[in-house]
Amino acid sequence: MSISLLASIGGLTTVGLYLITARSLSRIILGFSLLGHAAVLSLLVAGGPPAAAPIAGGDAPIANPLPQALALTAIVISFGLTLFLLALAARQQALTGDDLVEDDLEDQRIAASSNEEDRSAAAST
Amino acid sequence: MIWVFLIAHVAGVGCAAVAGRSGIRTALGVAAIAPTLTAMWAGVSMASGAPPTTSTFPWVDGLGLAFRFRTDALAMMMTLLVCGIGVLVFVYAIGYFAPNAGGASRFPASLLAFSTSMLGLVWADSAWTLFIFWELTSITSFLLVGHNNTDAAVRIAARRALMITGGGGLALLAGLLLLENEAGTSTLTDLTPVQGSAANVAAVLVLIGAATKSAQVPFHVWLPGAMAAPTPVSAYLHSATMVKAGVLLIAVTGPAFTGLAVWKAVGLTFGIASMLWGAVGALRHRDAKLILAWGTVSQLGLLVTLLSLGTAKSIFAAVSILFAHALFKAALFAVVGEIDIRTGTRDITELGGLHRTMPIAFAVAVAAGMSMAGVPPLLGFAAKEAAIEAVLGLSGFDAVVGATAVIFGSVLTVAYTTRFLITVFGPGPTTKVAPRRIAMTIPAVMLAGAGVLGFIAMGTVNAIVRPAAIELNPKAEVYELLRWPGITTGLLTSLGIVAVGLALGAAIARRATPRIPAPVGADGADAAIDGVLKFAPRLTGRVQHGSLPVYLVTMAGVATLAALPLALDGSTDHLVAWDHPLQALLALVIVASAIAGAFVGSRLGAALTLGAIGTAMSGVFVLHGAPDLALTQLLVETVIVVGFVIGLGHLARRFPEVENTWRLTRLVVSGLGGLIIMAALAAAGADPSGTPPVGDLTAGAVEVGGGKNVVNVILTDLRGLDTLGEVVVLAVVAVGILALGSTTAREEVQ
Amino acid sequence: MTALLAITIIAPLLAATIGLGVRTRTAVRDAITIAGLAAAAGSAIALLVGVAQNGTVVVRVGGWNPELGIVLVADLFAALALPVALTIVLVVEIFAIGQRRTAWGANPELAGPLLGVLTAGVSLAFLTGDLFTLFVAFEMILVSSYVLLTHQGQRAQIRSGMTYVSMNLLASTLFLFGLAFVYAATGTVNIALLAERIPELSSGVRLGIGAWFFVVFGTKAAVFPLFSWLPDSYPTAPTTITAVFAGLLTKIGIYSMIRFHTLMGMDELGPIFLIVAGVTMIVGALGALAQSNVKRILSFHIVSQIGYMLMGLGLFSAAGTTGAILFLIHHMPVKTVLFLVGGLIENDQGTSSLERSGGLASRRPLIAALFAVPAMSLAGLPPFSGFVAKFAVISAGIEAASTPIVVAALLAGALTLLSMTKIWLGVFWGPQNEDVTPVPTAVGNRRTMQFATGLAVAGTLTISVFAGTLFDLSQEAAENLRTPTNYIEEVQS
Amino acid sequence: MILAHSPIVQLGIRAASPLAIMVGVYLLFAGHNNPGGGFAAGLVFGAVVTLRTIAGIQRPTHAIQIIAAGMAVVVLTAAAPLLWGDVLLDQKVLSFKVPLLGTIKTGSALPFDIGVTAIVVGLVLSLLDGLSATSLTNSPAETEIPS
Repeated sequence: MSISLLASIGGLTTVGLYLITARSLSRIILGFSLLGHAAVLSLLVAGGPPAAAPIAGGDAPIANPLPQALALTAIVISFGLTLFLLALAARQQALTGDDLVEDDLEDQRIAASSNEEDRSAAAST
Repeated sequence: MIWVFLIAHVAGVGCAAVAGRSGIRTALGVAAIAPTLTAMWAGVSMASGAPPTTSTFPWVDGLGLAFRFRTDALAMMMTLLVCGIGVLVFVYAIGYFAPNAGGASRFPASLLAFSTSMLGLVWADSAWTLFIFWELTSITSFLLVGHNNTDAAVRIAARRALMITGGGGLALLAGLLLLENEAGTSTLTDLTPVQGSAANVAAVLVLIGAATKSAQVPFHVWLPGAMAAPTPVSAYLHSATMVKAGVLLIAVTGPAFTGLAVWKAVGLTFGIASMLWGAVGALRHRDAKLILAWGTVSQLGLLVTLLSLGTAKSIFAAVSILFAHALFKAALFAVVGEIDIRTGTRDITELGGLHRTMPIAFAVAVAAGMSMAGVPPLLGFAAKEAAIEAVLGLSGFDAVVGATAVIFGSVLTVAYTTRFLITVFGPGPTTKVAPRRIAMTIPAVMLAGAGVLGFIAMGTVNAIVRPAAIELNPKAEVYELLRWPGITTGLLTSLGIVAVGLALGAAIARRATPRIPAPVGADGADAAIDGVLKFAPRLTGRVQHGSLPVYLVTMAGVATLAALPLALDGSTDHLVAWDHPLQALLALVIVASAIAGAFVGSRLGAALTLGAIGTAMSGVFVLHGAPDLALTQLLVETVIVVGFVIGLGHLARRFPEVENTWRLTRLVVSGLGGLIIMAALAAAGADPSGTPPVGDLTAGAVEVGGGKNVVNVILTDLRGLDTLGEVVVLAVVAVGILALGSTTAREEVQ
Repeated sequence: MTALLAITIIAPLLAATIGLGVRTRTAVRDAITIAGLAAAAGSAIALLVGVAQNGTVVVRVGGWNPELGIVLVADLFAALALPVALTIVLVVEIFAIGQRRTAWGANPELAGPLLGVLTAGVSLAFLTGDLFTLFVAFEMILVSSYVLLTHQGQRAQIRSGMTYVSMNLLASTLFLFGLAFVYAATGTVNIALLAERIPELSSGVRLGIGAWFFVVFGTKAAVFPLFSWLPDSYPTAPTTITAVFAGLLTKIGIYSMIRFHTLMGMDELGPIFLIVAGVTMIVGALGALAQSNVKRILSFHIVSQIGYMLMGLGLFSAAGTTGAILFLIHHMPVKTVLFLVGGLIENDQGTSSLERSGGLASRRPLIAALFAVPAMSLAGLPPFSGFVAKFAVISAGIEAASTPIVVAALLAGALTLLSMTKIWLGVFWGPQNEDVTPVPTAVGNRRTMQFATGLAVAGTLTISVFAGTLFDLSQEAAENLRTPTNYIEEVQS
Repeated sequence: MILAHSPIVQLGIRAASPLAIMVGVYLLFAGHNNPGGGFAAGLVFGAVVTLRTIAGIQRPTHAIQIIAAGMAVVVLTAAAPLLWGDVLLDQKVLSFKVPLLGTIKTGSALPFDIGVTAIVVGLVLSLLDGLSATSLTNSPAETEIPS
């Protein structure tokens, strides 16, 4: 296995994970694109070392075609999902004028209500 | 036969629900049919001495779950009580409810549903059959207790009852599972003594289950609250039937557990504590119904005590008292309900002089009360006498504890009975009463009359009770209930108990009870439930805080942990620096662009780095011998960048400044994640246990697939199903984008 | 027989395609959707009968051998789960036809076709004998669920949609990494071949792969601490959509886990599974108790109940796996029904908030009855299917002498009972809230909706009645999974 | 936008379109033997449509119809073998002569690939439509909502 490729995968994953944990949806989309690249590269690396393109009829030994096919499917699917995330971001922007991820209101209400109880309990003692 | 009657009951539930449309009284009448028939059948078959039958209906064989019933003497005795008293309670309820009362469909059907569950419970011959009906009685009684549910206190009481009995049900489930494991059978009549630590745990769990149902201290707290139910329910469930389920459970599992010290110790603790604390409660309260409820706790404590002692005679006594108690307690509840309806109150400080205005009720109360106190010439006397004899016949530690507790408890029983009778019916301000409702009077008279009749026809009672006791302990056949035991220690003790109890009761009755005692325990149980309800949001607020970045970091962290065993298993032999020098260069471009993309502040810049990475990726693909991937990657990248531009074109050029307090956590988790993926991939490929069939794939592609581009043949043929799924995904994405877009467009038009 | 497998995938897909083409012509679209789903469900039932009698059916898609191509494998486990899942979608589609428009009114014409795609994905996920195809099937299911959840474009939906999409997208990426690990280590993605080759790997690689896929499937299944997407997203979608999600989505995750981790012999991971299972059931149940909205309570219960299935799996015993399978089968319809009833409640009083409802039992006794049966089943009360399932799992736990998890399961049972009581007291009992003027959140034919719900309740009762047969089948399926050689031979022969 | 309604750009794009379409067709047919295939072809067609839309030559319409048609082709190709009793996605290889392109050996993979192409084109169209690419081409004065 090529350390260069492994390093690319590691780098893409690191930056991808860092970006998807951001608040801005455009960063999140970017992050998922990078993670998608990392996953595709992983599939390719898992399939073995480079060789000639898998077109039958040549003399040279060919590269393992299966991971290429899998990677192609993966690329297409992550392509589709990236586009969908873009549409979500556009919709969010139409609704709020921005593309920031919001926190869940009901969750916050529940967390807040229990905090209030804590405070009132502390006050009463 | 068992099935006929069970089905009749179930059908009755449906009919009663329908009949509710023509009023509650009609529905009650309809509901009474099945119990009447069943009671008659039980009477006839007992009189004719029909041999016991069993009947099994398989359900889940693999788990040993089946409906297995038996009609032995114990079951028939309980049938007589459940259905006989059941019929009387239905009649009583006809008087209790106004003709136009609400819940006409609900109440009779629920009551009959409860009756059905109880019937199944007493017939059960399998621990699981018993458990199934046990839980059903919890549910149906929940519905009955909560009948007047617009009242918040009623809802709380119903919830408390359900949670305590339901919780006990879970303990029972575990206990019975352990018992089945140890005993090797779930057939109750086949149980043999078990030993060992698992058996001890099982014994305690079963006792806890029984204690919750039979309202044993400290689980008794639901029973007084359950008095919020309409009185027919109290008379039926909380005196004669449901609370007896726990006692019955102790009785039928006794053969397995009697040898265990812990069984006896825990059982006696429950029993004695309940007997005494229940009696104290009955002396403290001033709501007549609550007095009876606490009296029930005490009486159930006596039953549990006697069963836990486990001698043949104490079991015989327990069965006898169980029988007598069902009759007299139902009668007493019926009287209290009548008083409640006719005077509008159950507070003993407001009641008085009812012996004049409600003479029949008075007679019933005296007859039933004397039976409860164990005064001749009533059935309760003979049963109590058997209990006294049983504890006096013990030896050693049992004798000291058992005899003291039972005698002391009996004194208190006489005392609270006396107090009840004096304060309600004795001298005092004469309370105004409404006209008599005959449907309420008849059942009360019949129930109290049964106590008298039972004493006269002691032979018949013996014919019912004795075989039942023998089912539990064959040695019980030497005992019988006696009208006159002769001058024995037992009789003298009994007389002493009555005398002391009368004096005590009369003395307490004269004292005013100024305040309503606090519901000790009930508020504790509610506080526990509320505590859980309060703890829940606190914990949930921590776990489910609603912030996506935190969720994602958590997930990345968990994944990193999961890959640890992989990464730690790595070998480095198969690693090379690069397959081709250009590869290293491209890797550098990819990583550098990625890092730039993370820190670039403008959206356009970010999109451009994405483009750069995509192009470099294509280069890697070309080097790797994957031209299809390279081509696709380039095209895809173009569309995505275009999408970025048109989709987010309205946004500000620069990313918004967001408060970012935990960038370090993100960095650490991401960095570890990247490292671990690298290490894991390297480790996974270190020593493959199989090789990809490259040659076969190529041959297959050319010969069968008819194409030279193996990747394409794989996509359209070998793995065409994947491609099918993939394009469906694209189609759905397109639909989704259009839907979101059209929503926005519509809003803009508006 | 082999055609039946294909029909369960193709029929809903075809219906979705045609439905998309004629989406504005309501009657035609509905008829076609129903026909497609009914064909799939019918085939699945026929398949179950066939598999139960004659054993596993294997289809080599395109005629390729498992080494090269994709196989579909209808073993007993798949054949058991499939009809239940497909019937659920069919019933919900009937409900959806009754519930013509939601309050937001946007794009109801898309729901049918999208449900069709989702169904095809579910069939494919159950039947596939190939790990990569499982990934594709997941994506089919997920992408239709993304669109179903967000296509009405409401703010709450977009907000929760982002959480839902992002978390699942990360999980999908992890799935791809997992596939890379597996392929690097074994050179195949065929499940039968993997069952052969993964046990030969060194223990670190083997367990690492097992743990990795636990995270991947665990996110779909919503186990602790990866469940956060579920309670945030489910309550925001319209009833019919949530009902399908609730019934199917997490169960696909747990289904995949049962298949993968038993066939690959990951028994050593048992203790970790059990710890996660215990925490999941307790945290889920407590989460449910914290909520004051029917849909949110029910959503958290999904999490809690997943814990039971995971417990059955984590015991890694024949009895445990049987329990997990039985629980899976029971839980799919019960959860769906509860959400449908939640929809009926919401339609009736204009809200599913506990604080703003009350007294429904006397006003709408039918709804109360429709709620009571599945609620008791969910709480594990006899004689309903939930009791049998819970009984199977707990008795397996006792058999394995795993005391802590049994205690956790019992405790979670009590908490579940309490939260069902909470709904009952809040919605069905008590005084009717006079302040609230019911604004129906959906317009449509109430009778159709009640009919569909009733049908589903009848379905859960049927499962209760035939629990014995289902248990026997689950047991056989579990034994098959626990002896991978059978599966391997069947696929390769 | 820079491109919007510029006659020179429009002319350029109009002229380039047929060429690009030919590239797409080539990719579609060559895919079985050389790099290419339905997906790549679809993206090339998609690029044409994108340019034409941004330049204001055409509007991105009928996306759903194209997708439904593409899906129908794909699904029916996959399911067709069931009708004559074969398994799902079974291949039928045919060879026939076409002027210009020579002998084409192809099979059910071809309609399958055509369906894929249609879906990809539909996706690009929906992207342009859903993200309202057309609004970018309009001058700000036209889209500005009077406040």
